[in-house]
Amino acid sequence: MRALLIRDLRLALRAGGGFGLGLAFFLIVVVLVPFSVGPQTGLLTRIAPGVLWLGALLACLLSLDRLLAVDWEDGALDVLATAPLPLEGVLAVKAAAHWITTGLPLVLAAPLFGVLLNVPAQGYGALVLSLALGTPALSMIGVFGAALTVGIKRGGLLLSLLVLPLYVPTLIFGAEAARRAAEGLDSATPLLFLAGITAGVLATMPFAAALVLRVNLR
Amino acid sequence: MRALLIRDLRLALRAGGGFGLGLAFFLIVVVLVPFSVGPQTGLLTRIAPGVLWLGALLACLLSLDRLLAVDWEDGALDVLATAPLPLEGVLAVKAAAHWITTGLPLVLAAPLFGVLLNVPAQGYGALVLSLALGTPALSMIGVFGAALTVGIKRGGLLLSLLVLPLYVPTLIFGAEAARRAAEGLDSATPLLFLAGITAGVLATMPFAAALVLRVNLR
Amino acid sequence: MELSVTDLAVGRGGVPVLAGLSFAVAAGEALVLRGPNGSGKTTLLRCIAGLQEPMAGMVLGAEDRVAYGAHADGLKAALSVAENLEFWAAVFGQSGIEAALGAFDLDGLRARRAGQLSAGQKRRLGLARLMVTGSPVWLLDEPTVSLDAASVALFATAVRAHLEAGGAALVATHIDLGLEARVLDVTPYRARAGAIASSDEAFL
Amino acid sequence: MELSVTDLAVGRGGVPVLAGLSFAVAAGEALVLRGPNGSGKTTLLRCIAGLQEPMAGMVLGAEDRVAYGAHADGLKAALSVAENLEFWAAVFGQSGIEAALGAFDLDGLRARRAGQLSAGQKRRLGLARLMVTGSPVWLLDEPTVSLDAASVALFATAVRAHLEAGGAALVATHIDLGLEARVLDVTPYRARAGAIASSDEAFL
Amino acid sequence: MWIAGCFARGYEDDMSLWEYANPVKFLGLSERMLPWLWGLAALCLVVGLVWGFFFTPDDFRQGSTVKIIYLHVPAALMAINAWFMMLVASLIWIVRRHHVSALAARAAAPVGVVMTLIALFTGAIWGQPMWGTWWAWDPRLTSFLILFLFYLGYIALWEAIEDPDTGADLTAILCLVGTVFAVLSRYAVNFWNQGLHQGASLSLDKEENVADVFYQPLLVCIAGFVLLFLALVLYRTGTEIRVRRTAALIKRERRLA
Ligand code: HEM
Ligand SMILES: Nc1ncnc2c1ncn2[C@@H]1O[C@H](COP(=O)(O)OP(=O)(O)OP(=O)(O)O)[C@@H](O)[C@H]1O
Ligand SMILES: Nc1ncnc2c1ncn2[C@@H]1O[C@H](COP(=O)(O)OP(=O)(O)OP(=O)(O)O)[C@@H](O)[C@H]1O
Ligand SMILES: [Mg+2]
Ligand SMILES: [Mg+2]
Repeated sequence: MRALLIRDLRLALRAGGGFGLGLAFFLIVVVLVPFSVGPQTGLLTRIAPGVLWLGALLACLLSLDRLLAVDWEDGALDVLATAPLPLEGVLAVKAAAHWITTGLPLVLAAPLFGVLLNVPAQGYGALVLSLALGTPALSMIGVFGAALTVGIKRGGLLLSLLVLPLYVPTLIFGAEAARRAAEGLDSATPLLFLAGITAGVLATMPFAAALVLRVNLR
Repeated sequence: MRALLIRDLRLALRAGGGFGLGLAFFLIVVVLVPFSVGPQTGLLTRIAPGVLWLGALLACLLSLDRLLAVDWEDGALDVLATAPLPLEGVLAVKAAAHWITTGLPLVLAAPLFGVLLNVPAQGYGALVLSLALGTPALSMIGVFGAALTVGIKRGGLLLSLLVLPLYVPTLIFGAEAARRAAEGLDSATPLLFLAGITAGVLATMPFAAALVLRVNLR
Repeated sequence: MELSVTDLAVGRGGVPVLAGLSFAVAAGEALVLRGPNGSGKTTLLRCIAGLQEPMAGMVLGAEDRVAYGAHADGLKAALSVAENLEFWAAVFGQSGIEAALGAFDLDGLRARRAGQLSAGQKRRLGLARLMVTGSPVWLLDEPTVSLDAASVALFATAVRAHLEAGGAALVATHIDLGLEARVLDVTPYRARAGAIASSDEAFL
Repeated sequence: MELSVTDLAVGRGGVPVLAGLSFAVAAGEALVLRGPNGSGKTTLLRCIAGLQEPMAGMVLGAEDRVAYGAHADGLKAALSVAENLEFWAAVFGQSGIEAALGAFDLDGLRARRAGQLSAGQKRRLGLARLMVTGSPVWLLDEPTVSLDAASVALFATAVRAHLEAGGAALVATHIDLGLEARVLDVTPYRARAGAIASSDEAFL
Repeated sequence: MWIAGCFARGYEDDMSLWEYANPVKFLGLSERMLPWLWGLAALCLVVGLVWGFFFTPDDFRQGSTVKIIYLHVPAALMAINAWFMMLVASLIWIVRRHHVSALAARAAAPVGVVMTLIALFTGAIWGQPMWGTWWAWDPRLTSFLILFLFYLGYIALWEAIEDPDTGADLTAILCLVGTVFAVLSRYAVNFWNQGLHQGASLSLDKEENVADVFYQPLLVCIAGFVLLFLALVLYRTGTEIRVRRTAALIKRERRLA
């Protein structure tokens, strides 16, 4: 297990940047938004938390596509499936690696980007917290989607079509929490919901993903 | 050349839905935005044109990743490079195929999505026009990016990192045109700029892409 | 402690390919599978490896004891030779890759990225992977593809050592392995139409 | 109308691999390249195919006249056998794939998706691709990998037909092709360090 | 899951209901039933729609626009229930490995999509006079849009996979997981925005309810839509079975040759 984690992290690093990439993409999205919606600060401030959450979602999505496909194509998945490791564990680890390379950096850097979109001061706490609670679910759900589409070449768009609807609850509660906090309201409830969803996802999804992957392997 | 175009379209179709997928993804983005920035109609109306343009950008991006990578991995690119076709032409065709499968559907469906975000009536013309003018450039630039990163496994994020900055001018003028029209202002100037950019890109990018790809092949 | 297959039927995409296979491979023994292209060797190996369930019959003594060497080797181009081996060793709960490196003389290449190996060198690395798994049963699918004579010899000695250590090996191949072993030709077991329930015979 | 290589030096990743190669392959002639793993056969073929430029020396009579059959065959798993062939035929401005299908007896598989072929069947399809290109010079890298005896014979006859039609073939292999032809062992041409300017010797 | 499947295969024969899980038997049954279904569906729809459109008074607030309800509500109901039918079919496939149920799920999806679209469009048309906008991010509307997305994903996955059994397994699991998340999103959306859309006025609590004059023809229309849905699904399932059957026959030919 640890070996797998280390390998995935190393591969992510070797594939140019690793941690950096997620951030850079995040940054670009944040920069592009003013270009596309126009520079009025008031407007930006209002949509800032949402934009950050959307950015997190997309950064997650873009890196999902190849998550399992690579191992599938070079036959590594076959070997892993025959190895004396539970496939559920393998997939959970893959999700963890994915989160460390994309989710975690976003969580840590969120305040910085918040400044770029001038999120009001009181908003930062909830923003970071919501991302920290939400992104693990994103990664885990993403692994499920990747397992579904692993057999399909250029499944990129299909993957996102399958995964994004599953992201909706997480996104809603996460963005809601961040937004409320930014507006100075209490954001405990959405954060609780968010935590609940993440917990549920982490508990059940690995099994669903392993099930699907086994079907794809045969 | 025609054979190549047909093959790429066919492959896109086989990979589940083809044309449909780009649209579906676009739709999802449009749905996710209100979730993340909140449901206030007024706000949405103001950011609508920008959102649609961002959506187009991202739909483009997600399908780019594998555009050349697939052919690279199974050795098809090597054979194409040795075939008596100019590599520039090959890449132009690939861009065309990509546009037909992702760009074109977006252009046609944009008005529908405009309704969802209550774009004011006078905005539609310019919106569609700007997308029609802009998306070809997105595809062509994307192919260039794909050629740059073709050698790199899981280059997905890196690719977007390289490509998005190149998208900025197109995005600015495109979104600007759409936004002005939505606010009832005249949008001729940005549209002209947009057309200029696209023309330039289509004229030069194939050569740059071919150059880069040759370097990657050796 | 032996691999035994009784009355096995395997298929691909719902179509039965081989049927009525029964054989056993004792510890210290190697069995070579032969048969024309498309006769079902790979499918059989995948089934024994547990990657697909049999359509009929059963496989004994395989679960969690096999190392499967397929047409593709599951190597990461971005990792060095040593890193690749260490990873697989760790996955199978083993340690120490020196023996494997030596056996397929990869010492000189240990720091080279797997993506920068020649076809044969890649293949050697793929075979070295088997040694670090420490699994008693090796399932090999055309292991000597694109190996030169010297490397084939290395492979043969590695297999012999594995057998002497009480391991077993099941090898599908078209070419000579430089290895004396019992041969099983799968051709006679080709599944006849309707022999066993294919997944969609309900529709017939 | 012949392929000629004079004083050629080729390398990978800036490191010279082979140097001082000179040979010619006349129309109607085949040349077999031999050499241990990692000796540089693939690199040489890629260079002659024009996929990488030589570090020194020159290649004549290759540009736009070669069909390159590499370790990977450039087949699309999602397309049927026939579709794959038709595509490559069209790319090379040819038409009519029947001959190729027949020569590698793929008629029975024409409607099958390439992804659902066995290793050997895939390989046969990859070789059939050469026939539909109509290029006079074939550059083949271990063409008979994972082919059974019968298919190797098919391959040999296909090559002979190609030669009789005035074509030329350059084949790198470790195993027998069932084909009598001139053999060139590349081992003696292995590049000695510093023999030719490697791209980064400026730093030395 | 195929473990479950295998043990189910063990005693597929006894229970009589499952007789019709055999594709060929099923084809026979559906062929006998379809004409009746078509007929009844047509009857109910004609009666319900004519009654609703021409023989009900205009609403005092909404004017004649209220009559869209006769298309809108039944369509919306069916759109939702189609998904649940797919869910049940998927479960049957997972547990008992009856191909018919998997194919029925596959056949129902496009019908569900069409129903969803009808509800969306009629709703939009209705929204224009009622709320002065074609679309509002009202929870119910939004969750409907999400349902639409789930349909799309489900269909796209079916399309993308060649091997039918693999496709059946994957889509079945997707349907299960999707349902959970669809329900989750429904509540999330409610939390996110309180909307202007009607509550469940078919429910029996009297305040905010549709008057009986509108109510009875509405029920007839709903019945018509239900019958229409059944007919369409049976018909399409038959087609799917025949497609699969031809494929199987061709495969066998190839193997015999
Ligand atoms: C695009 C816009 C709309 C969509 C997607 C939509 C969707 C739905 C849905 C999903 C239902 C639930 C059916 C059920 O579960 O019972 C429904 C019922 C209903 N809708 Fe709409 N609707 C839309 C617009 C409207 C408008 C503008 C009105 C009129 C003001 C309206 C009036 C009703 C009524 C009266 C019901 C019946 C309530 C019930 O029995 O549940 N809808 N619609
Ligand atoms: N991308 C690369 N970067 C650096 N060195 C490489 C790269 N690819 C191959 N090499 C080295 O170049 C040498 C020649 O490789 P090449 O593939 O030509 O050998 P080959 O004769 O084809 O071997 P084989 O018979 O195993 O295919 C090998 O020593 C290999 O390690
Ligand atoms: N995914 C698939 N779907 C349907 N049929 C398949 C699939 N993969 C392989 N087949 C068919 O199953 C049969 C057995 O294939 P298999 O790969 O086991 O043969 P093999 O003995 O390994 O051949 P080779 O020696 O060429 O590797 C072949 O006829 C092949 O066409
Ligand atoms: Mg095989
Ligand atoms: Mg080679």
